[in-house]
Amino acid sequence: MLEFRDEELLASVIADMIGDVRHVAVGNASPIPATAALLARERGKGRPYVSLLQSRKHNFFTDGGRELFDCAGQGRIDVFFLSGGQIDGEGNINLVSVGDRAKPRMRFPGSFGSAYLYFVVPKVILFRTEHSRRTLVPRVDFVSAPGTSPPNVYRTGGPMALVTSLCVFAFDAARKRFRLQSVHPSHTVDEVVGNTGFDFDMVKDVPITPLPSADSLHLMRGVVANELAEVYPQFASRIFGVPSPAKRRQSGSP
Amino acid sequence: MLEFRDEELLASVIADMIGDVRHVAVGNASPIPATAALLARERGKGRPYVSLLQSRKHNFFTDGGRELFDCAGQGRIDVFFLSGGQIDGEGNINLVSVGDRAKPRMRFPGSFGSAYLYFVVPKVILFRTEHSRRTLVPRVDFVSAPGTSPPNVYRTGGPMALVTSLCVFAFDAARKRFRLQSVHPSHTVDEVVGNTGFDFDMVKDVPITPLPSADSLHLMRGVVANELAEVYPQFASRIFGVPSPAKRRQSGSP
Amino acid sequence: MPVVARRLEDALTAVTDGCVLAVPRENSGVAMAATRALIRRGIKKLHLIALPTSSLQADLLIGAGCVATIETSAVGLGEFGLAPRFTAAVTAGALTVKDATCPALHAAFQAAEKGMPFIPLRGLIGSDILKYRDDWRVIDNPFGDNDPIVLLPAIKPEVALFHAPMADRAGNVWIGRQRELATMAHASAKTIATVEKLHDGNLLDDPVLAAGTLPGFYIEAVAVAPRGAWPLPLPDHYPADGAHLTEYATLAATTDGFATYLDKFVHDRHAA
Amino acid sequence: MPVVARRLEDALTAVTDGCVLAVPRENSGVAMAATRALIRRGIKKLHLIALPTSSLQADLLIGAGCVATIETSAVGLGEFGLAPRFTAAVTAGALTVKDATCPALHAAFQAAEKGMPFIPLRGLIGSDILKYRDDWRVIDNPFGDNDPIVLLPAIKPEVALFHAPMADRAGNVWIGRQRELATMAHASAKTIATVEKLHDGNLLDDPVLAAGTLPGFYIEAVAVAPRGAWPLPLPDHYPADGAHLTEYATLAATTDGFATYLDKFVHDRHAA
Repeated sequence: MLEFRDEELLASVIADMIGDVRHVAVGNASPIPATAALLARERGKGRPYVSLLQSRKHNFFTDGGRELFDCAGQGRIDVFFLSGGQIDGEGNINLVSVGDRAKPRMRFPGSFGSAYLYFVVPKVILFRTEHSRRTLVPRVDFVSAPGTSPPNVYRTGGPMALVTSLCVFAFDAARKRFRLQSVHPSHTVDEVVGNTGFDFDMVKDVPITPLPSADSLHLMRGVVANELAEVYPQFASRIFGVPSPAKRRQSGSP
Repeated sequence: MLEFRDEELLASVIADMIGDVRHVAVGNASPIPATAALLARERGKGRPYVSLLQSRKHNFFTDGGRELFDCAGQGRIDVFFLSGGQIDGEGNINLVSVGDRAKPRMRFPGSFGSAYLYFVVPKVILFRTEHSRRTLVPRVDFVSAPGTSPPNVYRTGGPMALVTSLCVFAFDAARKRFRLQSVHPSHTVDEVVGNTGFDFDMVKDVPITPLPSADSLHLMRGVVANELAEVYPQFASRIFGVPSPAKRRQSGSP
Repeated sequence: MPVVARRLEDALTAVTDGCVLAVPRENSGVAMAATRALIRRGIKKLHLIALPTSSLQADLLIGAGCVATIETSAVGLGEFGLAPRFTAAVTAGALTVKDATCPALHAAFQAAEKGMPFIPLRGLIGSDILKYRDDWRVIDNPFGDNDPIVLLPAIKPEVALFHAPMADRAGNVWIGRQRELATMAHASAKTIATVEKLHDGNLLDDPVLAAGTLPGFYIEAVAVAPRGAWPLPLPDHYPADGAHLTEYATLAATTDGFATYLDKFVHDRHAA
Repeated sequence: MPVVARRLEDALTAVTDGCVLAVPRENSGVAMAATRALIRRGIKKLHLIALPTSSLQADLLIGAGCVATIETSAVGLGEFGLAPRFTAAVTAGALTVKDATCPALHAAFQAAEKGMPFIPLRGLIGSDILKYRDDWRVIDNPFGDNDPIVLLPAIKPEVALFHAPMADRAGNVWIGRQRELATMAHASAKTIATVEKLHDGNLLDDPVLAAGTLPGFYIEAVAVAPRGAWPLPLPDHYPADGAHLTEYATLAATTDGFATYLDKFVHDRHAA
């Protein structure tokens, strides 16, 4: 059996979810989704187009900060990643606060673009490595963006899955519930149940999350790792052993 | 008495109307309004700011064709010039067609930005040299932009005057009527009445249009003429005797 | 991924009969060489949308019988007078004109760019432009009090077509200050650009050039067409060919003269 | 006409107590030197609007007691963690936060830019963001059928403040790809820019530079502030100072530590 790291497993799983699409965008501070997107691109021989929003080089935007959202509104972003300080069983995400909103116990940075992108990006992959009853809750304290909407509300996108350090949940918008799709190797269904604050659907024999193929590992550890190092040097060094680059020359300035 | 050309008189009259404002914009193919705006700027020692939309050099726009309209919507254009294939006594202008709209007798190019700018530019000066019953009509056949609006309609701008080859009409929005403000030298009130298709108000002794001052003529024939020659070389040559420039070098290209 | 076409004609395959085609105003980079190629191909029933006006391009296409409907704020030849074929078609009742006003077209393209179904615009109320646009709506401003305001539906063309100074082999197109070309591309399903020349290297790699670049992500096809805006101007590159436009205005004043113009300047491949 | 101020402080006179102040996101050119100058002046009760998020700038101003209200989609230090003073102020109930979402702020600034009273935005329905925004409205899309859509009122700040690579003596400011800075300036009554350096000549004279230039027409004042975004990045010029931001995150975790930071890096003029 192949040796691999947890991060490689997660990236491989996410790359499989991305599927055959035109454009994947990855937000800031998301090295594992970025790895997945770049892996999908390598496997697809250049398709999908990958935008890493944290990188000047790896995105094409020239119309200011609005272009990401305009692009999504045009239907030109097929896959995006969101997370949440809290995520609940109906796919609602909370990026704002815990406790009473006027004087909350905890305050997160804020909703960013989630309240829009969750509605207009066809495949939103929720990604939260911490799998605990603190993060996966029965009901979020603040809905930054709802998991589902009434049928008359314009919505061309939404959650397709939730990937954690323990497992993969698929989201069923019609049932407004997650279904345990697979449990990562060396973890158990009981562990998932014990650490999940929300109810979810489950078949009798939950499969093990598919392991990364030799080909995927080869790509991740080679071309993908080198691309990643431009944007996530520490991650690329730690996971894939890419040597830390010398402090890069500043690109040309006028 | 000073010698001057009709064009110099009209430009001088319009420069007086512009008054103490921040920004005058002049549309395409408007050499006399452009002369007036540049004269106003010289007399105001650099104020108002003058944008000549026909000129790459004499306007600052870098946000595409929308910026003129956005700028006006922001309240950042104080004076603009409009004309009309037909203009009527209520200040309505027609830039579209004469006769039945489905199969008109005449078709003009179209309304351009008039249906917006007429509403949001505080001082719109109507300028139409042809003073005839063909152009100044009782009622326009097509309203590209109305002269007045009901009190509940958002409107921060509108017509202040109509300048023709014969006279100056001031516009009274409350009365929805023009008032004959002055008749140009060597023309008569009877001539104005005879050639105007709409009713207008008039005092008993209509003054003669104020003649351009020696200072204004000096400025127009000097610095203004030279500035104009960049944009309207034929006009500057014909009226002010500016030598036609050699075919100008194309400005730098990437 | 954008295709850098070897032949101009190959870049234009997305422009089909009946297509909703967006084109820029006369001084923003009009793809005139491409327009002549479309006329040679015999394109029909275009729904032409000018952002926000057009001149020779619309007049040629209308005269050549390629246009069923035009949405525009104006069609004219500027200092060279009225647009003769446009004027003739309208007075003959042979063309559907959706009259607009410049900022309405800019705003409606921006609505599509932003994925909004509509966008409001001040002005217009009391005009016959509004009266004849049954696709526009007036609502009472929900933030105001008895404050009517016009809502315009988003304009989502099938294809945008323009001419620009240069592109690179990744399909990035340098548009400079003509930001409406970016909006046009964002709003349109597909965008085709002709360019004066190919730029070596990637336009997005240089921050100064990148500031004026429309990314290839939005581009369907690019073709090189030197002096491809002729006889219209390309800003900062070449002015309008006034002598030619004068000749056009004279010839196009009659149907026979217009046919002569087409023979000489459109169907004669060497001239195009 | 814009003023090119000799001292940074002189350029900031339009930023007064209680001012509605617009600032850009952390990687678009944040005027940090100017921010420190405002804190030194003891500015109070700012209504801060982030386009669309903020990081160190908001956290510093909040910690120093300069902010009454903030409208933003997020305040955080990114890879350096939560924004400690923002978090402390919110959990203490000492700051009014108008939570938004990024495209809502972009759209609301564009509404002001276009002189529109409001602008629609998809999404948001069913979120608590919408629930707590009593200044937003939901209407039934007049072009749809039982199709609710959110309308956002235009955001018209009194002052916009940002940092850019360069300006010329006419007050034209080169902003490159950071087009939201142009929108911010268009939407705001007054705009103040700090820049790395002055450019000789006029930025609008060169078509390539002009494509990335915000015209001086919109600018109230410019001041030269070398490394004026430090310790935040200036795109294509310098990266974030990660070591400094780590130090900030550590110090600002406590009120005492934050006071130490202010003493050392804000009130000490040599350090600023």
